Amino acid sequence: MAEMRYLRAINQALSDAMAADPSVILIGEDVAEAGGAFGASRGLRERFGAERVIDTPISEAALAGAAVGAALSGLRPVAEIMFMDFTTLVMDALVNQAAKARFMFGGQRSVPMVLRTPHGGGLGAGPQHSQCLEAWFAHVPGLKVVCPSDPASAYGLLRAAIADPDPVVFIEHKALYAMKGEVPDDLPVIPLGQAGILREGRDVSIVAYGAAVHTALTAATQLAEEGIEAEVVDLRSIQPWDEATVLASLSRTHHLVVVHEAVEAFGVGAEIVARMADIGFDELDGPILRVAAPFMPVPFSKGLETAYLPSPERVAAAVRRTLA
Amino acid sequence: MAEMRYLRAINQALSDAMAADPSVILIGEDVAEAGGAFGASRGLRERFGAERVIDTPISEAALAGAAVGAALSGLRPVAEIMFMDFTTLVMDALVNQAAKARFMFGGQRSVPMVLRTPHGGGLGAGPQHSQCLEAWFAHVPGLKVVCPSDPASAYGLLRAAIADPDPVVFIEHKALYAMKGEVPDDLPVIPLGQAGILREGRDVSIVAYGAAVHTALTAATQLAEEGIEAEVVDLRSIQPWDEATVLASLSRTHHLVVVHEAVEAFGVGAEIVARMADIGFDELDGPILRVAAPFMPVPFSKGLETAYLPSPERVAAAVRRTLA
Amino acid sequence: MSEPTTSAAAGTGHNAAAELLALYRSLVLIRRCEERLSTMFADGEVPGFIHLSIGQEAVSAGVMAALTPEDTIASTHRGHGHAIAKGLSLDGFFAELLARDTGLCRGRGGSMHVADMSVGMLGANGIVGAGLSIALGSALAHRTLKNDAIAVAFFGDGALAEGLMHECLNMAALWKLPLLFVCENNGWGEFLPTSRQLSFSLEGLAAAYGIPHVAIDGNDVAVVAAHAAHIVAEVRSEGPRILECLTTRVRGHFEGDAQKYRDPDELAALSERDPLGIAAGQLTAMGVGEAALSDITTEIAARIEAAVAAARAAPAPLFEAAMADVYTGAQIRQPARQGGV
Amino acid sequence: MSEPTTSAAAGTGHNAAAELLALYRSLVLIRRCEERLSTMFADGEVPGFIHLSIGQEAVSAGVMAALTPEDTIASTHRGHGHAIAKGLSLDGFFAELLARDTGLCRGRGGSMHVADMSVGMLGANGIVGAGLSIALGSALAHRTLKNDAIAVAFFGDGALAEGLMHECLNMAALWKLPLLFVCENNGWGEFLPTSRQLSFSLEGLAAAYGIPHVAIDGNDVAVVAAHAAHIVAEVRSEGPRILECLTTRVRGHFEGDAQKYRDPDELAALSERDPLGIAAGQLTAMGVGEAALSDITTEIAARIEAAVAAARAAPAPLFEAAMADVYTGAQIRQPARQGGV
Ligand SMILES: Cc1ncc(C[n+]2csc(CCOP(=O)(O)OP(=O)(O)O)c2C)c(N)n1
Ligand SMILES: Cc1ncc(C[n+]2csc(CCOP(=O)(O)OP(=O)(O)O)c2C)c(N)n1
Ligand SMILES: [Mg+2]
Ligand SMILES: [Mg+2]
Repeated sequence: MAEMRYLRAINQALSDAMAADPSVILIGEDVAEAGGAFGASRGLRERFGAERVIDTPISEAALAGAAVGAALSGLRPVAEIMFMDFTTLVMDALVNQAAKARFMFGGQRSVPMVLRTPHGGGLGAGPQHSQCLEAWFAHVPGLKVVCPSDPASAYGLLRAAIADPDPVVFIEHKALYAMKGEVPDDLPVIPLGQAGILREGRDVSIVAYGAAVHTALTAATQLAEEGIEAEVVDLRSIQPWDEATVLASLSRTHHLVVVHEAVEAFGVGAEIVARMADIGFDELDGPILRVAAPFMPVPFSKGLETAYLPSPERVAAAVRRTLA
Repeated sequence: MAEMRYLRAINQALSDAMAADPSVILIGEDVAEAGGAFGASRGLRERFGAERVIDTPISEAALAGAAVGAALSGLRPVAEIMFMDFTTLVMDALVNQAAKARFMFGGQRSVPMVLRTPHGGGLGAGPQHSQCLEAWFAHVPGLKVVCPSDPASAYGLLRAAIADPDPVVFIEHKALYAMKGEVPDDLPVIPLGQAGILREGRDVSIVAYGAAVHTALTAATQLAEEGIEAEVVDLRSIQPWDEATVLASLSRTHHLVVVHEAVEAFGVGAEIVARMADIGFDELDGPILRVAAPFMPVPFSKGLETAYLPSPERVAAAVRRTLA
Repeated sequence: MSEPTTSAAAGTGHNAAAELLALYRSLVLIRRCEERLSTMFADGEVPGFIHLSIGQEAVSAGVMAALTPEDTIASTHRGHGHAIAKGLSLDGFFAELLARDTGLCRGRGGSMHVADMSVGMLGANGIVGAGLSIALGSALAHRTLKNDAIAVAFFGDGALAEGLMHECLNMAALWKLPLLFVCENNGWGEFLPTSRQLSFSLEGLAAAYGIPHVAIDGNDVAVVAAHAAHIVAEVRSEGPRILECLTTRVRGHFEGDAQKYRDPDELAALSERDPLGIAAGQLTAMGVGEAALSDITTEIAARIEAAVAAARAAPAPLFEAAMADVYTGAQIRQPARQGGV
Repeated sequence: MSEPTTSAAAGTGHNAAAELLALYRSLVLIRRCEERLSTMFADGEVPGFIHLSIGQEAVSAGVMAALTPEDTIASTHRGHGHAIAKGLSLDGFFAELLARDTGLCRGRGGSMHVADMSVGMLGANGIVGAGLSIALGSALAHRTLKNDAIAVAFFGDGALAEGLMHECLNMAALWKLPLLFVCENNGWGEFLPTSRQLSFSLEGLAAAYGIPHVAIDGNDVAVVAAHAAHIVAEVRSEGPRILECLTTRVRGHFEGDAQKYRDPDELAALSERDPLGIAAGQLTAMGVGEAALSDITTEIAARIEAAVAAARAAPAPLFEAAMADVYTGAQIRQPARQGGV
């Protein structure tokens, strides 16, 4: 076990993937010389050369489309979009091209590309630099969507995403980049589509992903003081998501709360709830509740943003309500 | 009462709105001289002039962004995007600009624009000309989303959308354009956010929108033969949606099935189910089920597409299952 | 950019005639395929909507004659000609258009998505302009993999207004990619002349990026082939080039388009620029007899009938197989099937 | 395009000095605001991240001097200068940057979203290039409403690579809109010189669309103002124009950027091109005394301190008020509050 920061884990995963497979390339704005706006690709141009770590002009649509074309032509591109808010500019490449190519060409070829992008608030970056838009991508057949919550899963999931034959939207959380965590020495790959149980508990299941996992864990600690034992499930992959693990947990606890930082309305949590309200209906002893962002753009002011983000207190309150 | 086609109702609404308010303009590809790819704006350039009905180059991003700028500067633009699949190219204008302007500028000004676009399959148009992507927009605070199911609501909702001070994504269904329906002579405006109950029933609530409303109605007729009385709720507006009407219906029937043509996973139905699994939990006597498209791109072949689209049979089966 | 020094049309020897005859064969193949589809579409046998390349065949035939099988192309909504000339499986093509399981896309794509990766045909595309960035990425891959191949982006004049055009031209020039831009300038984008959509010429735009540009008669296959041979070699060794082919959209935007918005005289004049007529005339002038030409037509007609017959006999695609092919080799969860109904 | 015939700097009379002094005041106002923010940012008093326009003030001051209050502008992530020169409320500006309820955006937008619709300032923008199409639409509205106003799109040289650039240039030229494109060419897009991002010059690109273009010294406010006066009049009567201002990004991409990637000599040389220094030198040469300049500085410093003090004393925004303002005047459902928790 070694301690590693979340950002470093991503950097290491990129580096290891590039060393293992010469067809892996990085492409994006300021990913090469500057090593990435947040530093995720630091040192990789020096190590792997400017042919494999490519700075682009400020042309998101073309760089994402180029990743699709490169993936259809023998490379495994890892494209970076600096903020998830800018994925508004690459929707066609992702949704109409990458996601559909394998299916609509009859399975002739897959599109092994990864689009890395950071989401989330907490930095006072305002309405156009803080959004969590993962629900969009999870709704698109053909895309996979991943969102790690700690350094070990950031490493393991990114390796899996790059190795995956299909297009993966890999979402990092800006506020987690500096987080330190234990990482096993052999740096295991973590398969896409598998959730992790970070804390066991008999009374309620709390399902979360990304930074919200830590909100859930803090809430669980608070609840334990009241004698409520919460099980915390880290979803890790949003599409496909591990409904078996969630259902199994629900079947033990009979209560479910879903937590994420994205807007609640039409967000990822809605699908998890809807699915469990179907296949888990008979297990339910209380309403399934969501704790997520309200229906408003991410505000700039610290005070507004804090009220906006899901808090351990709101998670604990939701748990108490479903148990009541 | 007069009979009118869905497409004609839209044309009439555009015409009446333009006559009533000189600040209403139409902008889009082939909307002027050709009268729209599907004919929605036929005759309007002749009536209102080329200054108010504007053909653009094939530049979706700029035309949508221009609608935002024009809306901030005194006009009420109605932009047309020829297929909903092409909204992938206007996400930034809609999501980062139109949706947020009012909020992020402190309420200084609103963005009274409408983006009209047709969704849906059934025409063998394939994976890039058939998608139903409304869930994306419903997830974005600041946007309103509307999807009429018949000529009267197409007229009434479009008038409301154009009169609305905020940006509205107005979704038409290609396969409904030719549909005939009764329209009241005084052509009433239908407020956004209000559902309609198209059929009353005591046993189960079926909630749908757009073309799926007709699937639900057909299923209800079939079920009636088995003695099952289904209530059919036409959502009409997806964001904001009329949760009071849905909850009231559920409180009468204690069973709920949600139907739409969009992909089930992370689709609009998920939010409706999730919300009812919370505020309607105590009313539920069976699992809440969804009938929607499977997790695949819209296929080209007629046989595949028919199997892909929700059918009255699948709706009826879902009703039987939740009642079982 | 220097001019091509040889031209099949200009040549007089045996070789020139043989080369032009090969191009003629390609023209006829595309034309007869499109005409066959037109009939079947009218009969309701082809579902969806289709955009025929009749009148534009010389661009496909001429450019593709200059490419190797390793070279890749990205195409448009009007992609049949590109696909056929690149050598895609004809059986797979008709089976796809007729939505069969034996179709190249297993009946999932149809006309706007025909593709044959085995011959470097990366797909027609329903999104105007989208092929540009796919070709850009393909060219990048060729260079990174050092495989000496080039990529070709086909696009119409209407696509010139898309933002992606600018982004891709800039990046191709900046990185000196082995990427050929081929504009099929037929004067129309749907129902509006592109002269009313564009404030610039492609020549002028090309000059901004310093990408060599040449505009040629896109209906004379000998001219297209000669320029393409020359330019493709340049792209392979030096970097991006633009080939603008002035051509004619004969059957309207999509099949069934009555083209009422078009000047009848303009429509009537199209036959003078018919690529097949032009090539046939040149062949006759070279001394190639009528019989040689009609042999080609007969042979191709038989080939097409065989493909149509095979397609008609082929099974329809299975829903479960399609469902299983959204992700690679994965047994994925099918929401509507499992817990649901 | 003909050249401007008068220039404040070239003039020698009383008027010229008075005009330049007014421009100088605008420069000082922007500079002192930015410097004040820089200090407060270092002190942790300004949240988020900010992009200062130090070194680029002359573009804002010079262009805005040519506009009427009815003219509209769309700005960028580096928008403070544009906003201040367009006359936005200074109290509202500082209150916004300090995230107060009295801020122009009620503390919801911050630096990247300052806007003051009452003076035609349609907003800074966090999305590179997005202001272009907003300005395009605004220009369209001006023309449709026949109100004789023009719209101005500000953008950096990095934004030249965005597809939207091409779409907007084409549409502006096609429709002859009253739209002025102002490029602040500071040579950088984040951490990479734009020479490595662009294969074209704006001059070359402009030529393609036939939009008259002029490149000027963007750090000499007299030069900017003279050209802007001339060009704005042309835009008002004839259609789109491009004004490219060669300028200098002094404090890095964002505040806190150590600019280690930049040549120290290049950084050191920036002071020679300081817009305030250049204007001050011209004023001195015109006989304007040191006292007049320092009076301006003192007066502005006091004005800014008043705005800062007011902002500091102002209340924080209320969450419920923000929630109620997502849609216009509507009591909307708040999912997390109602049934939820
Ligand atoms: C992004 C996008 N916008 C609009 C359309 C609708 N559309 C299909 S073809 C076409 C015209 C294209 O014109 P051009 O590129 O000149 O090709 P041509 O049809 O003339 O071959 C349009 C607008 C589309 N398919 N994709
Ligand atoms: C669409 C988009 N892509 C990338 C970014 C990140 N970004 C912010 S500013 C900037 C550089 C812009 O350069 P330029 O336009 O020259 O403006 P300057 O910073 O030099 O004033 C980038 C890449 C963004 N905000 N929006
Ligand atoms: Mg064309
Ligand atoms: Mg710059």
